[in-house]
Amino acid sequence: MILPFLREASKNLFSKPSTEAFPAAPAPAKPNYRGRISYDPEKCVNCGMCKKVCSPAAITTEIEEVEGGQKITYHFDLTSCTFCGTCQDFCDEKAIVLTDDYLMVAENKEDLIVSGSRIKPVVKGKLTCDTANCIYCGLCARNCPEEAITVDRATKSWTVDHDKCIQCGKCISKCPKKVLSFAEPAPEGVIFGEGCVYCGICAKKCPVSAITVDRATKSWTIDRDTCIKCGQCVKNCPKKALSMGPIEE
Amino acid sequence: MSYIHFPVIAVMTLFMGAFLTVVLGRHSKGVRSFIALAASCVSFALIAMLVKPVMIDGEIISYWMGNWAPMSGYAIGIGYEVDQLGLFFALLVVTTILLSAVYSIRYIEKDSSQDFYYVLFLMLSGSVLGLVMTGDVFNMFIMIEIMTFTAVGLTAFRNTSFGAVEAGFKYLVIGSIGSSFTLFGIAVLYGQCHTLNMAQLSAMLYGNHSPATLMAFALMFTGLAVKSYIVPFHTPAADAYTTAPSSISMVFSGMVNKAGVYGMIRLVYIIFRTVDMPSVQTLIVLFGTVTMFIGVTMALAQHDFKRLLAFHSISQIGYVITAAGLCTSLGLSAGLFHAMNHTLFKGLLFLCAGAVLRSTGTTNLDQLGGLSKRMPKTTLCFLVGAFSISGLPPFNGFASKWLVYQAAYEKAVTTGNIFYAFVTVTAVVVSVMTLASFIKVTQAAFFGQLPARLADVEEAPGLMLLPMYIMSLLCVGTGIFYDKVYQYLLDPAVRAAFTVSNYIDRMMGDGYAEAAGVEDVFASNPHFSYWNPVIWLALFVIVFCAAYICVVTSKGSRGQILSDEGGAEDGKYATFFSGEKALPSHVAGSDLFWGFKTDWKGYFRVMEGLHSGIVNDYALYVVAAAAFVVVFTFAFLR
Amino acid sequence: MLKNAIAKSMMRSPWIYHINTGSCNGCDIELVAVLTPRYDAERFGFKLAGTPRHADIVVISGPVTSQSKDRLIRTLAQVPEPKCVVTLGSCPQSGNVFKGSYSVEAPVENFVHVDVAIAGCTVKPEAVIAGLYKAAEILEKKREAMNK
Amino acid sequence: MNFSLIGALQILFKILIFPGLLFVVVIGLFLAGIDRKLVARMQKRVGPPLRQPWFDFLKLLGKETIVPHAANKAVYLAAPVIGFTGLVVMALFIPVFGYSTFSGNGDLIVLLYLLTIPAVALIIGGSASGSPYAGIGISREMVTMMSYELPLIIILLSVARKVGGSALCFSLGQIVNWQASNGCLAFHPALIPAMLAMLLVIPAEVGTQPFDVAEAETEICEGPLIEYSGAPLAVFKLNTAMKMFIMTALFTNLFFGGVSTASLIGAGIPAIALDAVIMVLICIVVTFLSMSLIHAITARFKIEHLFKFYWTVVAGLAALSLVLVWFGL
Amino acid sequence: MMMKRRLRNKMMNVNYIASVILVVMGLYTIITKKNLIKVVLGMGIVDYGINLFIVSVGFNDKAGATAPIYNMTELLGQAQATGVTQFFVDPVPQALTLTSIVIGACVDAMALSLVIKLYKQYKTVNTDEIRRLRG
Repeated sequence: MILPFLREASKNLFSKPSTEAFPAAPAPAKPNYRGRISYDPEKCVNCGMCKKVCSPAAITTEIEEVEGGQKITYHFDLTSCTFCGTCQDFCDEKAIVLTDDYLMVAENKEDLIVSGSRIKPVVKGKLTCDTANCIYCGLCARNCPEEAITVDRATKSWTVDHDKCIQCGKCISKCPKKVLSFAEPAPEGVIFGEGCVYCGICAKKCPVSAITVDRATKSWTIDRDTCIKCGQCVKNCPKKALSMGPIEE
Repeated sequence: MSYIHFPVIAVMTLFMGAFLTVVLGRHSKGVRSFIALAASCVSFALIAMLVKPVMIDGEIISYWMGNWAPMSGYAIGIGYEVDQLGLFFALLVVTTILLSAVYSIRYIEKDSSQDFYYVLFLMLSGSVLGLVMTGDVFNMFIMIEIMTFTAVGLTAFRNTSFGAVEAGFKYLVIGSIGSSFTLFGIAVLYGQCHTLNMAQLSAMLYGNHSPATLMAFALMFTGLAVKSYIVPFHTPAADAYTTAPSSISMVFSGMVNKAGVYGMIRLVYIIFRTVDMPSVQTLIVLFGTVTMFIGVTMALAQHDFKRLLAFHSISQIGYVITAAGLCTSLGLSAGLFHAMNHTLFKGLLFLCAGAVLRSTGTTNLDQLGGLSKRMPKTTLCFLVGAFSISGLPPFNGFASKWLVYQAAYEKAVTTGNIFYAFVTVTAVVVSVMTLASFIKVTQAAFFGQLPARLADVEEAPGLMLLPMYIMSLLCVGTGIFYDKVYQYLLDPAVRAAFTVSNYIDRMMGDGYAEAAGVEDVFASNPHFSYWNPVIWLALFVIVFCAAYICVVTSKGSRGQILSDEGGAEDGKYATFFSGEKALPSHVAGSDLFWGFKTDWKGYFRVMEGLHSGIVNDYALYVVAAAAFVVVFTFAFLR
Repeated sequence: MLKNAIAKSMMRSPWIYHINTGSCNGCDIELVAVLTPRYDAERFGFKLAGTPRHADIVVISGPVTSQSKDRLIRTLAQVPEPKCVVTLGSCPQSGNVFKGSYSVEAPVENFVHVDVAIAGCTVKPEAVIAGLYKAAEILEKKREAMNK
Repeated sequence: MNFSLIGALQILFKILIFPGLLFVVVIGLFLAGIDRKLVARMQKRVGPPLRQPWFDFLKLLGKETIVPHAANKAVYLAAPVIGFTGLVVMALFIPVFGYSTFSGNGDLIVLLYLLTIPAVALIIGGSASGSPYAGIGISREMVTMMSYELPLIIILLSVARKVGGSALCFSLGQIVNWQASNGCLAFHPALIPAMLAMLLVIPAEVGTQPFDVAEAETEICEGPLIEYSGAPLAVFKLNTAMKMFIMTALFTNLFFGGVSTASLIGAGIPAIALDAVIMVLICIVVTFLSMSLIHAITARFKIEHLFKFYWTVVAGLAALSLVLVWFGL
Repeated sequence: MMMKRRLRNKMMNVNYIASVILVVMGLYTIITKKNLIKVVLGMGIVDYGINLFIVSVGFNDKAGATAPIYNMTELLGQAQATGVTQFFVDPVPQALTLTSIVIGACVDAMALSLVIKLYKQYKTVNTDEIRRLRG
C-alpha cells in the first residue's frame, strides 16, 4: 500500500487492541514508582529531617504533651506532595517509604492525608559528651538535623547549643566512640550573681515568698524547697543580677 | 369592455401624479404622500384588473394612441400592446411601486426636497410601466431614457451622502451609452424596415435577417443588456443601488433592471425571433452565467450591506438571463419565475437594509451586529428574504432556481451540449455562494454581539414594516403555491412569448402573421419533477412543532432551559470567551470567509482591479462588450 | 423510565472539560494520555469537550495563579448542571511547590467546590481513569437527586 | 392522497416509524456508534460501546440548557429543531430501494437543497448564540458547504445523465428502478470516479474528522456549537448521526440502487425488511470507507486546504465522470 | 451619368460614415478623456452622431421627394397611380430625431449638473480621483 497510515489502520482493525484492561484488571506500577507515602511512626525518631527537605512543605508535625511523654504526630499531605522521594532518602530510620500505590483518589481531602503518631518518652538530661574519650570526629555535628553541635577538631572543642537541640538522639547513635549521652538534667534554680543592690524587688515579686533580702546586712537568701522556678524574680530584677541555671548542691 | 384603456390610464396616472406633485405637493407632506400613494394604488388596481381578461382569458389588449390604427399593413401610430408577458412584468412593476411608495413615507421623512423625490419616483414608475406595455420600439427607447435620467436623479437624491453623486454620474454615463446603442439599433432597424411597431417588425424579420438587421440586433441587444446590468455592464448598478435611498434601490432591482430583462426577452423572443438559433442561446447563456458568477463572487467580497445586495441583484439577473436564454419553455418559465421572485426577495432585502440604515445610520457590515435583539421584526423579514434568495425550500427562490437547474440540464441533455451541464453546475455553485454571502450578512448585521454604540437602536416604524411583511408573505406564498403561480402567471406569459403569430395578429389585424409566414415555435409544456411543497411544508410544520415541544419545554425529566432574565453580563450566561471576561467582540463581515478568500486571492485581486471606480474603464467595458456582441453576431448568426 | 435512562447515561457518557490554571503541563499530558490507545478512556464514554457548555466533568490542573482565578470561576459558572469538578494532581489542592507564592491562589477549594481530588505529581493515567470514573458516579447521583 | 383512516395511519407509520423518524434515528445512531467503534479499532483502541451515541444523546437531554446573554433566544432554540425536521422530512424522500414514502420520487435537486437545511440551521443557530468562536465556526461551515456542493452537483448530474440519457431525469426513484434493470451504477466504469468523489463528499457533508474544520474543538471550541448545551445540543448531535445515515443511504441509492429481494422472495413485508437490512449493511460499508477509514488515518484539514482539495481533486474526479458519461461511456 | 450617380451614391453614404465616425469619436472621448466635462461632451457627440444617422435614414433621394404633408388617402391614391411608394421624405425619423435631441439635451444638462456637484464635493473633475465607490 502506498499510504502507510492506511496500512497501519487496516492492520490494527484485525489485531488485538493495545488497551490495558485497567479498571477490570489491576495494573501494577512500574518498579521504583513513587506513590502513596507510608509512614511507620515506630521507626521515626522525630528528627524532622523529612520536614526540612520537603520542598512543598507537605509534612507537618504536631507535638502534644501527654502522660508519659510527648505524642508526636506526623501528617503527610498527599495533596501537597510532589512525590520527589527526598524525605524517604533522608529518613535514616526508613520510617518513610513511597509505595507504588498510585490510586490516590478521594472525595474528601482528609482521605489523602497520611498520618502516624507515637508517644516519645520524655528525655531527662541534656546532651553531654565525655570529652575524655571524644575523638572530635564531627560525625555528631554532621548528622545533627538542627545544627546544634559544633565540633572543632583543631582546638579539640565540642559544644552543643541546648536551645537548638531537639534531643532526637541522632548524634548518640552516630557516635563511633559512644561518648555522647543524655546526662541527667542538673537541678535548676535561681542563681545569685554580681551587681545586686539588694533592692528587694525580687522578694516582693516572688509568689511563694521564697526569697528574703536584707538590705542592711546585704544578704540575699532563697529557700530552694519553696521556689517553684517561676522566674518572676529573674524577670523583674532591675540590675539583671539574677538568672536561672543549674545550681550546685 | 373598457379595460382596453386601463394600461394607458395606469401609465398616465403615474405621470399625472408626478405633475400634480410639482404643482400641489411643494409645501405639504401629506399631499405629496397622498398623491404618490393614490397614483400607485390606482395603477396597481388598474393593472390588477387586467389579470382576469389577459392572464386567465388569454386576451391580448392592443391600444392605439389617438386611435391611429395600422393601415395597409403599416403601423405608423404608437401602439400599446399588453400581452401576457408584458402584463407579467407590469404586475411586478406595480407591486414594486405600491410597496415602495408605502415604504417611502416614513423612510424619507427626514430628507429635504421630498417633492422632487416623489416627482422622480412617479416618473420612474410611469416610465417602467410604459416600457413593459408599449408595442413600439421607439416609445420603448423614450421610456428607457426617462427611466435612466429619473433613476440618475434618484440615485443622487441624497447628494451629500458618500458617493451618491459619483454613482449618479457613472450611472448616467453608462446608461446613456446603453441608450445610445439602443437608439442606434432602432435607427438601423427603422432604416431597414421602416416601421417601429414590434408586431410588424416581428412579422417582417421572421427568418429574414440581413446584415443591417443583425447589426441592429447586436446594438439593441447590447443597449438592453446595459439596462439589465448584466456583466460587464453591471458596474454603475452596483454603485447606484448602494447609494440610492433603499426604497429606490428596491425599485431599481425590482423593476428597473427587470425592464432591461423584459426588453431582452421581447427583443429575442418576439422582435427578432432568434429563439431557435443555438448561437444566440449560447451568447445569452454565456452572458448570464458570467453575470451570475461574477456578481456573486463580488458580493462575497463586499463589506457594505447595500453594495452586497447590489451585486446579488446582478447575480440573480444572471440567473434570469441564463434561464431565459435557454429558449425553451421550461427555461423561460424559470427565468420569468426567477425574475418575479427576485423582485420580491431582493425588494424585501433592500427594504431591510433601509430599515437598518434608518435605525443605525450605517450599512457598513463591519460596524453592525446583534441587531436581532433590537429589531426582531426586521430580522425575521431579512431571514425570509435571505433564505428565499439562497434558494432554501420552501421559499420561492428554491422553486425558481430548481426550475432553472432543470431547464439548463434539460437543455444540456436534449442538445447533448456539455456547456449547458457546466452552466447548471455554475448555477448551483452560485446558489451556494449566495447563501454564503447572506450568512455573512446575517452574522455580521443581525446576529452576533450588539455593539455598545447600537444598544438603543429602535425597530423600524410600522409603515415601513408593512411592505416588508407583505413581501415576506409573498416570498413564502409564491414558494409554496408555485404551481398556482405557474398556472396563472408564468404559463400564459411563456405561451405569449412563443406564440408570436397571436401577438402580431392582434396588433396588425387578423391574418397578418399568416400572410407574413410567421410560425409559432411553441414547445411542449414544461414538465416538472415531483416536488410538492404543500405536503412538505405541512410535514415540516408538524414535525417541527412536535420536536420543538419535546426539546424546548423544560417539563419532566429533561434539563431546564435557563435564560438570562436579569441581564447580568458575567457569570453563567456570559458568552464563553476562553474564560476571559466577555468583551464585545463581534465577527464582522470582512472577517468571514477568509479561508475561501485566500484560495481565491488572485481572482479577487483581478476583480477589484477591474471594478476600479473610474468611469472611463466602465465605458470601455461597455464598448468592448458591444464590439464582442457585434462580432459574435456577424460571425455566428445566420 | 426516561429519567432512569438519563441518569444511567449520565454515568456512561461524561464529557470532560480541562482547565489549566498554570500547570506545568505534566498533569495535562497525562490527561491526554488517558485518551491514547493504551488507556482509551473512550471505552467508558469519556470525551474531551471543546467548550464548558458541553462538559459534565471539569478537570482542573495547576496551582490556580491569580491571573487564572477569575477565569476559572467564570468558566466553571458556565458549565451546565449537573456537573462535577475534579482536581488533577497536587497543585490545585495545595499549590504544591508554588505554595505561598504571591501569584498563587492555591487551594482551589477556597472558591470552588471540588468533588474528586486525584493526587499525584503527576497523576498516573490509571489514577485519572479511576478518579474520572468516581466523578461519573457522582454525576449519576447528582442527576438522581435532580430527578426527585 | 386518500385520507381514510387506514391511509392516514399508513402515512403516519411511514412518517414516524419506517422510512421516517424512528428508522432514521435508530439507524443513524447505530451508524454513529459503528463509526466510533471502527475508528477506535483502527487506532488500536477498544472504543466505546455501540450504544454510546444513545448514552450521549440521553445524557445531553438531561443537562441544563443555558441560553447565553448575547443570544437571540427564539432562533437559538429553534435552530436545532429546524435542522432535525429537515432531516426527518428528507428521509422520507430517500427510498429504501423500492419502498419510499412519496411514491419513490425523490428529486435530486430537492434533496441537494434539503441537505443544506441542517447545515443552515447549524449556521444560524451558531450565529444566534453571539459567540465570536461561533462566528468563525459558521464561516468555516459555510466554506465547507461551498467546497462540497460543487463535486456533489457534478456527481448528481453524471448520474442523471447516465440514467436519463437524453431526457431530464432527476428522480431518485427512477434512478433506482433503472439500476434494478441495468445493474448497479457502481459497476459502470464511467461512474467510478464519481463514486470515489461521492465517498469523499460524504464526510464533509456529515462533518467527520478530517473535514470537521467547522467544529474543530481544539481550535475554535466546537465552532457553532460552542454555546449549546442540553437538549438543543442533543438534537444537533442527533442531526449529525441522522445525516450519516441519510448520506450513506443516498450513496446506496445512487450507486447500489435496485438491489431488491422482492424478485427472489416475492413482494411484501419480508422483502421490504430484507431490503432494509441489505441497505443498512451497505450503509455500514460506506460509513466505514468514507468516514471511519478517512477519520482514522488523517488529521484535520485547514480550511483553505479543504476548499482547494474539494474544488480540485474531488471536483476533478466528478467532472471526469461527467465527461465520460457525457460522451457515452 | 453612371459616374455621377455613383458619386451621388457615395455622397449619400457620407452622412452615414460621418455619423459612425461621430459615434466612434464620442465613445473614444468617453473612454480616454479623464476630464468629466470631456466625458459629457463625448456623450453629446455620440448623440449627435446617432441623430445624424436617424435623419439620414429618413432622407429620400428619389426624385420628387418633398415635405411629408399628406393625408393617407392622397398618399395611397398617388401610390396606386404612380406605382412609386417612396417619394417623400419619411417624417418619422424627423420626429424621432427631435425627440432624441430633446432627450440628449436633458441628459447633457443632467450630466453637467452632476459634474458641478461632483466638483463641489471632490474639488476635481479628474475621473481618476472620483472613485470612492469601487471594488
